[in-house]
Amino acid sequence: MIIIKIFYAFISVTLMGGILGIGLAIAARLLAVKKDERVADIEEILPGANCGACGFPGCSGYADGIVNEDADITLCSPGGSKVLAKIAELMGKEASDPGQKMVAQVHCRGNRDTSTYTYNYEGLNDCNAMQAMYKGDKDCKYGCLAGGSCIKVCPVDAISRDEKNRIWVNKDLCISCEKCVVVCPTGVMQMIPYGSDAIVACNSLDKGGKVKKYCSVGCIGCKICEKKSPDGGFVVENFLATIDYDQKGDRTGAMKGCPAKCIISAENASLEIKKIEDKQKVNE
Amino acid sequence: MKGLKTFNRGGVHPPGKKYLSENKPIKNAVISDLSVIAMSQHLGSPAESIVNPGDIVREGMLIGKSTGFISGNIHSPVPGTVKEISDIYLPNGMTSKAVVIEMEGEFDRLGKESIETNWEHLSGKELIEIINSNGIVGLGGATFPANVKFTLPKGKKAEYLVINGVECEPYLTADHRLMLEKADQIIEGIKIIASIIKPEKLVIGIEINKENAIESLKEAALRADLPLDVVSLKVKYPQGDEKQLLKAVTGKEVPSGALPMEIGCVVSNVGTVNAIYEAVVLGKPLIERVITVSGGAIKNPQNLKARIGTPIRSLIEECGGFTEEPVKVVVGGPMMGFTIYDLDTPVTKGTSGILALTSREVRGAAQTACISCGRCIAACPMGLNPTTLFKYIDHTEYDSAENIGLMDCKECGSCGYVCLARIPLIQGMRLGKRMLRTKKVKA
Amino acid sequence: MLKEFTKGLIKENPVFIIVLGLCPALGVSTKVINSLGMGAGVIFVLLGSNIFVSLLKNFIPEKVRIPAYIVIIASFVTIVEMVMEAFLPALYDSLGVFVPLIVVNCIILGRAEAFANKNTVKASILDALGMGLGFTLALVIIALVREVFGLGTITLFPMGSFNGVIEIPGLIDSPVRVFGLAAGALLVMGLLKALFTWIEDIRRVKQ
Amino acid sequence: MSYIGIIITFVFINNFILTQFLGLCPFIGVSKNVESAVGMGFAVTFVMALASISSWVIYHYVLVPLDIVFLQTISFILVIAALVQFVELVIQKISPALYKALGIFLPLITTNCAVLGIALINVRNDYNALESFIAGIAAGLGFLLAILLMSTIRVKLDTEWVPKPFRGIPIAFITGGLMALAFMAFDNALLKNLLG
Amino acid sequence: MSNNNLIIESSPQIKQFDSTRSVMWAVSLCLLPAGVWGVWIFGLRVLGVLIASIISAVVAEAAMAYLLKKNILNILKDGSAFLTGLLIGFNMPPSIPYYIPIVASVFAIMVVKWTFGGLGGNFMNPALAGRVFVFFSWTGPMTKWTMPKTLETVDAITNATPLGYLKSGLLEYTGSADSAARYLVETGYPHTNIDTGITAWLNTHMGFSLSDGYIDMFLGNIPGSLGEVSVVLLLLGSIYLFVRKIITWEIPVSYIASFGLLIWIFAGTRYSGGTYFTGDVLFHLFTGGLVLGALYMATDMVTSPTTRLGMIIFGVGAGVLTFLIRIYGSFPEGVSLAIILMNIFVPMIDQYTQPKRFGVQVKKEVK
Amino acid sequence: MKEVMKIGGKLAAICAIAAIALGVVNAITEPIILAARAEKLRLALSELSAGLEIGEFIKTDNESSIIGYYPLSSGEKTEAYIINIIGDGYAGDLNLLTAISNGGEVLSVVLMEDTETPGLGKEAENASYMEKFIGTGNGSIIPSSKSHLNAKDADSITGASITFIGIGKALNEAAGFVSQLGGM
Ligand SMILES: Cc1cc2nc3c(=O)[nH]c(=O)nc-3n(C[C@H](O)[C@H](O)[C@H](O)COP(=O)(O)O)c2cc1C
Ligand SMILES: Cc1cc2nc3c(=O)[nH]c(=O)nc-3n(C[C@H](O)[C@H](O)[C@H](O)COP(=O)(O)O)c2cc1C
Ligand SMILES: Cc1cc2nc3c(=O)[nH]c(=O)nc-3n(C[C@H](O)[C@H](O)[C@H](O)COP(=O)(O)O)c2cc1C
Ligand SMILES: Cc1cc2nc3c(=O)[nH]c(=O)nc-3n(C[C@H](O)[C@H](O)[C@H](O)CO)c2cc1C
Ligand code: SF4
Ligand code: SF4
Ligand code: SF4
Ligand code: SF4
Ligand code: FES
Repeated sequence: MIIIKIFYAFISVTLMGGILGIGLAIAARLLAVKKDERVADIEEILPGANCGACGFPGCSGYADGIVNEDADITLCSPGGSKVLAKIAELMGKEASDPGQKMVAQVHCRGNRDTSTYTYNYEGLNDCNAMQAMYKGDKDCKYGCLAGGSCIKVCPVDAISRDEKNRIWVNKDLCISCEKCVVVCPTGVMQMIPYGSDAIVACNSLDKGGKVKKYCSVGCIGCKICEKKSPDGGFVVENFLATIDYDQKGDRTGAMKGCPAKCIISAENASLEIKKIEDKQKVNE
Repeated sequence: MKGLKTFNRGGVHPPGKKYLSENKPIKNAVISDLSVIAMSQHLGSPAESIVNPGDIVREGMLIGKSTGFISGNIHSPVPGTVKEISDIYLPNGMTSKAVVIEMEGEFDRLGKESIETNWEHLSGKELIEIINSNGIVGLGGATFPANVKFTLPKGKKAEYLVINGVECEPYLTADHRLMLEKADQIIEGIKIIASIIKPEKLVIGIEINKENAIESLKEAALRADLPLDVVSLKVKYPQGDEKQLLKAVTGKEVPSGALPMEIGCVVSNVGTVNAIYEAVVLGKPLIERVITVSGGAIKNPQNLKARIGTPIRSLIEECGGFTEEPVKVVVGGPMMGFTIYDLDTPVTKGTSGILALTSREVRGAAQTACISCGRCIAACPMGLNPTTLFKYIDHTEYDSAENIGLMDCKECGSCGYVCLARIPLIQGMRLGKRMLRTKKVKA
Repeated sequence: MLKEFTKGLIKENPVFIIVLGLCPALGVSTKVINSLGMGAGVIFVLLGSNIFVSLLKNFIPEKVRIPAYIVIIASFVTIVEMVMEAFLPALYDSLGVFVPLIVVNCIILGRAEAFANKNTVKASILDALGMGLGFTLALVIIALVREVFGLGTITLFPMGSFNGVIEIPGLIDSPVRVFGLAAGALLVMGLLKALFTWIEDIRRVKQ
Repeated sequence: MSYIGIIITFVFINNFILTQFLGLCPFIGVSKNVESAVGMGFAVTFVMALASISSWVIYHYVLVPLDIVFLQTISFILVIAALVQFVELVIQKISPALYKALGIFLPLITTNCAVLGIALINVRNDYNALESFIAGIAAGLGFLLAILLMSTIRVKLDTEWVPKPFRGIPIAFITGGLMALAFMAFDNALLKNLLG
Repeated sequence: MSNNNLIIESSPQIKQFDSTRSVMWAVSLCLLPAGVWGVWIFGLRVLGVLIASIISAVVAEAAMAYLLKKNILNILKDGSAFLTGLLIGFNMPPSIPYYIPIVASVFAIMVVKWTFGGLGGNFMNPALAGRVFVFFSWTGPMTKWTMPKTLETVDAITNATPLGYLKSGLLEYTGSADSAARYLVETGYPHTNIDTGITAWLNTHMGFSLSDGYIDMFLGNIPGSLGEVSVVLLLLGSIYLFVRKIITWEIPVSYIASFGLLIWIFAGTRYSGGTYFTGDVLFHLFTGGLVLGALYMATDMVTSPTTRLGMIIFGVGAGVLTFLIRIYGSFPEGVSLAIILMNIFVPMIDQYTQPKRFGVQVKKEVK
Repeated sequence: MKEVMKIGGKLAAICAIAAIALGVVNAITEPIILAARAEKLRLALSELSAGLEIGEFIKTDNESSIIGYYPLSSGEKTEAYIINIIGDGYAGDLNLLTAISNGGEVLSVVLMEDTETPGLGKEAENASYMEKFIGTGNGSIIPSSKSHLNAKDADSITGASITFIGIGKALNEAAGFVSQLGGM
């Protein structure tokens, strides 16, 4: 009795398996469709969980998306970093060399405490929108408008705002996409090398006297930095100091000597960022 | 009031406040000693100044030359010396080069009898050239160079010439006064335009809150034996916009993204018509215009005929100054106008009004998140969904906004006017369009 | 090697991080004991299928890969089902239709595809244990919240004089019954997932 | 139960996702945009109908006569998996457009609890062939309804400022939870009273 | 030169009168009379329920605003949390233990509203979701009613709302009453003297042939949730909202009309011997939370469609669902479930009822 | 073709092994399962029968909700019946076994299977729940509505009245069925 049952089970399931297997094999041969090889390769790399976590219909959909629709390659959460690395290799998207990584930084520290303002702005918190209205509410027409457009576009949330409404970039999170630089209407967001130790935190091309009137932390073009740190790569042109980061000389003299205190050290910037991030465990 | 024509969807009814100035006859404004003439007073590329500091200019002399197909000529409103060429802010917040003229010497026209010339023998081409050389731009708000508008594209025929006497913006009464006081000139102007574009029908649309203007134009048309159809319209903002006006008077819709010419229509503002009359018949370039100075904080609201380049401060002073500290000074109407912070901003060709508003009129309130009340959608005359558009723009999804019609938005302000949450919807639309245009897009 | 085991517990927790195998996770997590039972079943099946798939990885033809894996998985599931029905009928009743559904639990096929068919038997075993325990852990966490609030009890195995049920004073009389229902399951899952994301975020920033 | 009854039951009252906890992974995973959700919904409906019929045949013509019902899980899933793969191949060959719309979802569905779920539930409920088929379609439509609604809500949420820890999957669960809360309005009694 | 006090803002430079804040407080204000009525007929304890639900809603709102680093004061001033708390209180039975409205408020504000980003982000009506949450959790206390002071209690069992009373007995009923209100009269459901008096007057002088009971239901002399009973006061409050255009006719009218129509057609068939087209429409309109729901809760802008057509679809959907749940379902009441069910459909409705764009001929698909 | 056969063969082989393994396990577990089920039923029946002799199960072949019955007899005389009936619950069917005397009195009721809500309808699985029904019938009405209960009992089923009504109706039907049987 038991034996017969096992026998039936054996026969029926084996038959089913055999027939279906053969059927599938035949079908696969008859109905074969050519695919982009890279799609197949990526499909191979992907975990095949078909979970849909990437937002695509299954792993093959995502593979297709990567190859044909330029989808972001970081979406597969089951696959994790290993899969990501393999896909990146296959697609020729390599992570840049950290030594030469460029990061964004805001070249302005002006805020309500240090600068004067022209009018009472009401409306959209967006730098491009503010820029369209008399170039923003600050008397300085070169500075950061603090509308936070850069914060909105940064894909990795590397940019944050402190309680004084100043904008800081966390250079460790920045992936050099330059989206913030593109969106910033005033040009105060600029790319600098990851390792740079100092930043001239001013962007104003106005004459020293005028700058002094509207901003206590603005560059007045006094050239003290050039003198105090002759190898620091400081160049003052158009009443504004800039740093040639290819020159690797010492810049501490300039930082200390700057009467406007507008040359800030990268360390200080990092400290400020840490302060913000410690506080804002949840941002909006 | 039933049976009056109007456009069918959207629109709002802000308090008109026209009584403040509608019974004040147009008065010539005092000419200020210093005139600041912006080189960008029209749609399109700015004019190029052809004078240098120290040059002596005469009233009506060409000082800025049109620089392209869509551009305009600019003339000196006063005789005097060029003091400097400087950078100034226009009321709309943009920068422009400007010629600063210190008044001195004798006026060529002011106070003198003007001579009427006969224009009927002139061809369309010649008339257009006169309009161009006198720097006439649309005075209805868009400041579109009039000569360009009247140059019909090849193969197109104008079916309608629609004159825009709607003046739907609250407070403003400049066009209203013009229609009352200069009805004959306007009729003559219409004839000039008609002889250029040869339309089948002539229509003027006027809202019913200007009944005397309707009468005055009807009579003038009768006098001049012009087959002009004076259409009374229901009061509804933004009926003055050409698309809504055409919908109201002709029943036709200008297709999305197209100009009125697409449906065989040409629209011109009554002020523009008057300026054309003055240019063609009197040979006078566009150096002055009628401006309504009004608002709750203005002591004595008036309609002033002011020279281009006059500082706004001087016009306000002429109306008795402020009765109380205004919260906003607006150039243009309250629905589409721009706020200024510097009262020395000069009048331009597009300045239709100057309003000093009190906080009671402005009715600001705390901004909150959108509560999806849908009022903006109901108010939008273009059938757009402002709240969704704004949300896309706020999330930097400009392409999605474009897909649902961002470019159709004409910034009429209806949605912002009704928004319960006080969301700066129109600013968002402008931002979105700018970002799309400059392709600085996509997070 | 040990990493293959620990990753499934937290870093690649199948339920909370990869978000797979949701149906049983939510369907049976009304009581802690059900979660434990389900977890045990899943560990067993995962172990069995991972071992066999990695053993047979060169034998199974590409074209019938999925059917073959499924047959293997289904066999283990059926074994679990029959054994559970025979020896733990009460548990079998309360797990209901979810026992046979282990077959299609995305985790198991997912691990077969993603791991076992590429790795050695030993690694596959560790992976299975880690993933299985991670799954169980997640189920127990969800069940704890749901049972404490939804029933006012914590049900464990009866042992000796202890009948297996801990009653939560205050909640036992008027529990928040929704937690025991479908809606509650989804809500708890969402809130827990948010909590973990939040903790993860803080940890990332702290680093 | 009448056919209408079966449909109402599986679409509303015992909605697979919102009350039965079946098919949650794709419900959460593939509901980020409307098109994918609809595609998935239709694919699931199709496969469920297929699964219902094929499992009914196997159950009644193989398993019961041979008294090997204990093999139902393995034989159902084997047949379903193979059929799905077969259908996928066919669609891919004959209609690339349909494949793009539906086919790419098919492999996902093999590992979807809902499909095996409907096969087992049909057996439990002792449905005949037509009833099974209708139940399969109805359960699929229930899935479609839920995932479609979910996707429209999630699209709306894309432009709301959802707090960071909730963005993405957590808020999807909470949305699902609230939907399930509302779906409790549909209960058995409603159906019984309605259909007399 | 410049004037630093002038505001620089984008057009339009003037705004209409209402704002989110004024609208929320106006709605709260209009609910007040019905609340006062509730306190009066159910006793002072009810005030405690209202205070508990409002305070817990406001505190929950403040807590979330604090956690998410928003300006707490500004957020509280908008009044939406107050209103949500108030409405939750309105939807509670008078005898409810205090912890239930508190849980409802906290769930409504924290989970239903703030996990979606606070005001405007939620897709489901917070107050109703909160109510449904506690209803399913504590069905017993949530369906335990108190007789109003104005009504003499006959015995414990008739401590039921007219709807519940009808539902629990109707199927066995074989008497001769041909409408719900008559059924109540016949089976001894209590009425006030005011009701009897006014009904008699109406019947003799105005030519009506009403049965007893309607007046009680209209005035609010019946057991029920503490804020829903007084139909007349709710209507009065809503007149102000209609006049101020804070709520518009689309949702309430389509909701009530579709519901009433279905009741009229089908409700009669639910008892033995009943026929089509005999449903007791007035009874169903005056009882339960229909008026409160249709006027104050279905109209919540955040969770209802934005276009006119959408609103009508929403209202009709809610009407149909309320009818189904009330007449065929196992719960005596259907309003809250019907509204939150329709809330789920709102994004979809919105998607398919976009306005016709000016100058666009073929409606392009909106994404 | 050979390739194809090989693929099919391999899948068949895996299936074969699986089937045999399952067959063996089944051979071990099936008797245990069956025995357990039978035991559960036997326990329930013996409790219901109250010492009477349980007859053969008789299936009813019509479409009614009564699945079948066991006659209960002492000696020759059939004194009562155990009826297996399906009632309508809140969340689905209620599978009930009830012993009803020839006179129509409900002697005992057991809820065998149900899908009711824990804490509400599921309370009916407890023996104490059914006390409201026991002894009713034969002369008095079997309660099937809240109005048939006293205030205390009515209160105790608040929130679960649908389950209660479902059971009550099923019992009434069962009693009717018994009186038919008696009449036969
Ligand atoms: C919202 C809006 C409102 C407008 N209102 C008026 C108006 O009241 N009167 C007017 O003449 N033009 C108004 N315009 C400008 C017209 O659309 C159109 O540009 C003008 O009538 C064309 O005449 P013009 O070129 O002579 O100025 C408005 C435009 C917009 C966008
Ligand atoms: C019972 C009640 C309580 C109110 N409480 C407040 C309050 O706490 N804060 C507030 O801003 N307005 C409150 N108001 C409304 C205000 O009187 C006023 O209508 C509202 O603040 C208008 O705000 P707005 O001037 O900013 O438009 C309340 C109104 C009522 C009826
Ligand atoms: C989550 C939930 C579960 C329920 N479960 C049951 C149940 O198991 N049995 C039942 O009769 N009613 C159940 N109900 C229905 C209601 O409790 C009942 O129909 C309704 O409240 C009638 O009230 P009453 O029992 O006080 O007359 C349930 C309701 C909910 C919300
Ligand atoms: C007319 C109107 C009705 C409202 N109805 C409700 C309601 O039923 N429930 C609620 O929680 N909030 C209501 N609100 C308040 C507010 O819209 C609600 O809290 C939001 O859903 C929160 O995002 C209402 C507001 C208005 C203006
Ligand atoms: S850096 Fe640029 S984009 Fe960022 S806030 Fe400042 S002005 Fe705006
Ligand atoms: S937007 Fe790009 S470049 Fe700018 S901070 Fe973020 S990651 Fe860096
Ligand atoms: S501003 Fe644009 S979106 Fe707003 S109402 Fe006007 S046309 Fe519509
Ligand atoms: S009017 Fe304002 S609050 Fe209302 S929907 Fe539009 S944007 Fe939102
Ligand atoms: S576990 Fe059910 S679909 Fe994933």
